[in-house]
Amino acid sequence: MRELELYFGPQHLGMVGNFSITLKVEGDRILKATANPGYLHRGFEKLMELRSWIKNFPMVCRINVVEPDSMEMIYAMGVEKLAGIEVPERAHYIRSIYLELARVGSHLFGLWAYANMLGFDTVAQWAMYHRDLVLDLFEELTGGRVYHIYIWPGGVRRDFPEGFKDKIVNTLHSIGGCVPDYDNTFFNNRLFYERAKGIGTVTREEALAMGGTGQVLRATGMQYDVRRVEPYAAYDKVPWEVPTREDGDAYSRIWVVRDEMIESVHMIFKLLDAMPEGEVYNRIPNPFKWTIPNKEAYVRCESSRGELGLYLVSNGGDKPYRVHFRTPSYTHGLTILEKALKNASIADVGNIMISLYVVAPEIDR
Amino acid sequence: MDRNQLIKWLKAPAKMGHKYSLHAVYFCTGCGIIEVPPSITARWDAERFGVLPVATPRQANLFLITGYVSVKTLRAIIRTYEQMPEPKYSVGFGSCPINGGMYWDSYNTIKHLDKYIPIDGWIAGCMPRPEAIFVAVTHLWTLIDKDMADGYKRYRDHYQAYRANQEHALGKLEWPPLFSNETKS
Amino acid sequence: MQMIEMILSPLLALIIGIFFLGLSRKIMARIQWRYGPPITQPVIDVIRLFSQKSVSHGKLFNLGIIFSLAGSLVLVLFLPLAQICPLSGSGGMLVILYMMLLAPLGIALSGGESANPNTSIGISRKFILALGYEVPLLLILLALMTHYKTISIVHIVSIQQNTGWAFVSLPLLLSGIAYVLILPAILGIRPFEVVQASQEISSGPMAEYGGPFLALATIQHALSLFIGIALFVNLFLGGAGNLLIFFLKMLVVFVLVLFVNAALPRLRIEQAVKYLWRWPTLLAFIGMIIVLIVRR
Amino acid sequence: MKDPLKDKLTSAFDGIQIQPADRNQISITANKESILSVLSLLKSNGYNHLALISCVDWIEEKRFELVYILSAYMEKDKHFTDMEKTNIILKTSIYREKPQFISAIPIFENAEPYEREIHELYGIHFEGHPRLTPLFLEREYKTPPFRKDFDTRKYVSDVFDPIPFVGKKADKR
Repeated sequence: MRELELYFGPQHLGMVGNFSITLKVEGDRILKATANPGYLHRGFEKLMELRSWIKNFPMVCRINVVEPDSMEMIYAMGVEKLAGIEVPERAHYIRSIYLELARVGSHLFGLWAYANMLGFDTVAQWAMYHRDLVLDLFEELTGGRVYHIYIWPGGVRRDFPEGFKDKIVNTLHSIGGCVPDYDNTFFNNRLFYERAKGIGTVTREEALAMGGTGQVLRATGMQYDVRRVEPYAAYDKVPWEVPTREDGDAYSRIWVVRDEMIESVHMIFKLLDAMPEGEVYNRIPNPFKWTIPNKEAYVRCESSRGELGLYLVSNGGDKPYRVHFRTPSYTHGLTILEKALKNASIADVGNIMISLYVVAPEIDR
Repeated sequence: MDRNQLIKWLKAPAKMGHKYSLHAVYFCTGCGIIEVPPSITARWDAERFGVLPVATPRQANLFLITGYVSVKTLRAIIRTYEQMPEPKYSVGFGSCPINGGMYWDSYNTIKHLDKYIPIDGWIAGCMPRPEAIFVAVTHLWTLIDKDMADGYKRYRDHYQAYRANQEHALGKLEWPPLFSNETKS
Repeated sequence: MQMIEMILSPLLALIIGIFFLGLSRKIMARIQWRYGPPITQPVIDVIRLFSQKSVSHGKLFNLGIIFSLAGSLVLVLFLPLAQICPLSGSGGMLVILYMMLLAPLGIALSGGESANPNTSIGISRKFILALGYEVPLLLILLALMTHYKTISIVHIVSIQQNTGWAFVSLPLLLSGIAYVLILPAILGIRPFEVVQASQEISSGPMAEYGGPFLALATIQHALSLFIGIALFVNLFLGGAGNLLIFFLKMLVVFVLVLFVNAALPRLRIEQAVKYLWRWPTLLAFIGMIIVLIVRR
Repeated sequence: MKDPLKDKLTSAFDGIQIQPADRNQISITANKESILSVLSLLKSNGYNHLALISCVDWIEEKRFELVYILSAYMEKDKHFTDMEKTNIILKTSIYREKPQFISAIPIFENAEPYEREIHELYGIHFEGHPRLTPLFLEREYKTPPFRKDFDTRKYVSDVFDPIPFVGKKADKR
């Protein structure tokens, strides 16, 4: 059979984000896949070297559009670690709640992308609608729908507005009320099983060798979660579970996403109950003259896609000397994707890519 | 449909067709794409205005350029724009294609997108809300009504200049010129 | 009289087909919690597409789509729409079976001219899918022909008018169920929307169509929707005495099929063929044997 | 960090400096010759997750600093120890003139895109890397853009700003 060169993306309905994969196909089978990133490269890390510590907050959230909040969190964590700023107890809780809300929103976006890819239009529309409800919460809290810039070194920008707790609970209940619908139409659907089972399998050994984190690893049964391994914010204050699956294929990964979403909602309820009163913000020095001592730091947190890291170097100036993000999509989208696509069928390219949860701007930065 | 609409339909069916059937290229050029799924799904439902994402540029007549344009994306954007059949409308979404936005000093993003392809309208903001897309669509309707959405004509008229700018930014282009002999400007 | 019918019947098919397209978008939108486009949206789209200029990829590219459309239009002439059937006397079901292959063939010819890999994948999928549903369809039609002892679709309709629907007559029940199972595949909707899978292969054979070509392809799609449902209504739901009832029957079938479309995802092509060759074929085969035994 | 590992490292390699743990973070500075053996030693001692390879351009000291960040995957599915908490920052310096280094792909498979990126953005050549093709960039840059002596603002005003506007807009300005 003739070998064809096929470009999957960047202009493609099944592609989420500006990303492209060059496929060498024979019939319906993929012989070789080459990820081709760079469509979104803005040189963030270079630009951040030119801006002061505080000015970088609006920059940093733009790295990941789907879940900008964990980006803010990681940068705030890095700055706090370098400058030795303490965060009040209540701010820890608010941060955790905020990040978990963002995780729910991000997972719903992922569910939209995945369901849309498989042709589950109805479920996709529901998921996007429910994500919008979460975005409404963010809008009330921070004023922005997508980019919030809410987390600040030393805490969060402001406290919860009045009655916000109830709003969170109500919104999450109304989304949670639809979980049986999702289960019936999507997760327990036989056709979802047929489409996703055994597709894009990444075994434990492969995932470990290639630096997989997040769902890729949890779908193989390992409870590796930075929130648990190296707790930050208030994640060690309340009990919660790390959902896992065994098989490491697209089916397991999407199920892990679903379980994680539900676990996040439960965690938010627990955090809301346990939240102490008090300050939410420790004052930082004048941001225009703020310098940070000559140091380096590596911090990490768990974004909705996996381990998110930040290597931050200061040379004692008012700007970072070097910023480098370790984004989960980077390994998932470049190393693991190329391996998982080998010998797959063309119909499953988007299936595998989205189940690996690749967000292109995270790769390119 | 009231009488005015009906008269318009009878007078210029093609124009009305363009107005109410804006099929958009689904091209995630930047972070603006995050607001496109909400606006085409249940909450905001762009389909009631006839706006629908389609799979290939050949089937489309609206090009939403969502967000910043890196140099590598510009190549894809130009190819996509040239593949679309005329008449076609392009709308810059977000502040980054207007003047670079917050990436004004990035070495890898295009600052003024209208130097490379003609743009019929801009939606400012970062991130513009889904409502902004609909405002833009209604605005585009008036532009089409008044024959002011003439980006594709400008592209034809000033093709040499556009092509020169594209080559300046991207180096040698690997595809032949779209219009060969028309040198009006 | 026949001349008028010859014009009337494709025209009706066209109107009903495009109406169905609009209706499907509206109903799908409502299922998905949306308001949905106006029901005239496909008409607007077609008007818009005709007014656009598009690139042609050669003579065969132009001719193929016209060939496909013409095939569908001629096919309509052989279908009885209530009492209207311009070409009732000639050929019957065998002709319909042949003509049903013309539409994919035309699109294949046309798509083959444009060197887009997505197009060729889409076309190969289209033929594989056709292969998938032709087998049970043939068995079902054989059972019908044996049962009613005629190959003329007009006769089948008129017999059903007297003795009741084929779908509820016991010997043909299994064949009827098999037909229902393959109906989404014939219509090319989910779970068998493998040909135009826009998220996988950028709408497959349509990938290179733009402007007037896409308009013609849309009309052809509308016609094929009409044909698929009309054939089912004629063969198993007893056709109809007048146009209104015929239309109502089609509407009910179409809406039911749309619900399936809304609730299910796409299958992979090999899964689709595997499914089509398993349950519907088995049912159709048993149905045919039952018919043979009953006729004995 | 557990002391046996520290002993192992100091005894096996010359010139290795280990800073004490600071909030789960250990910095190790090693010679560039020994970096691969240090990496494989750390890997065999449980630090089997290469999180990041980074590069810092210390232009005043005329060196690039390559940074390998390692942490540990869990050994058992559900059992957490202090070891997983620890991040190791392993650093080494190479000359800024004609920078060259050895690829870490034989030890960590996911080093591949990181090294490719560093090659592109800093111009460091990695020996033994299978494909050092451009990853992100479309244009060619004389100085790799992430080096400190590459002035992106000057580049923008030199390259993008002179491109003229087209059509009516050009007349207006």
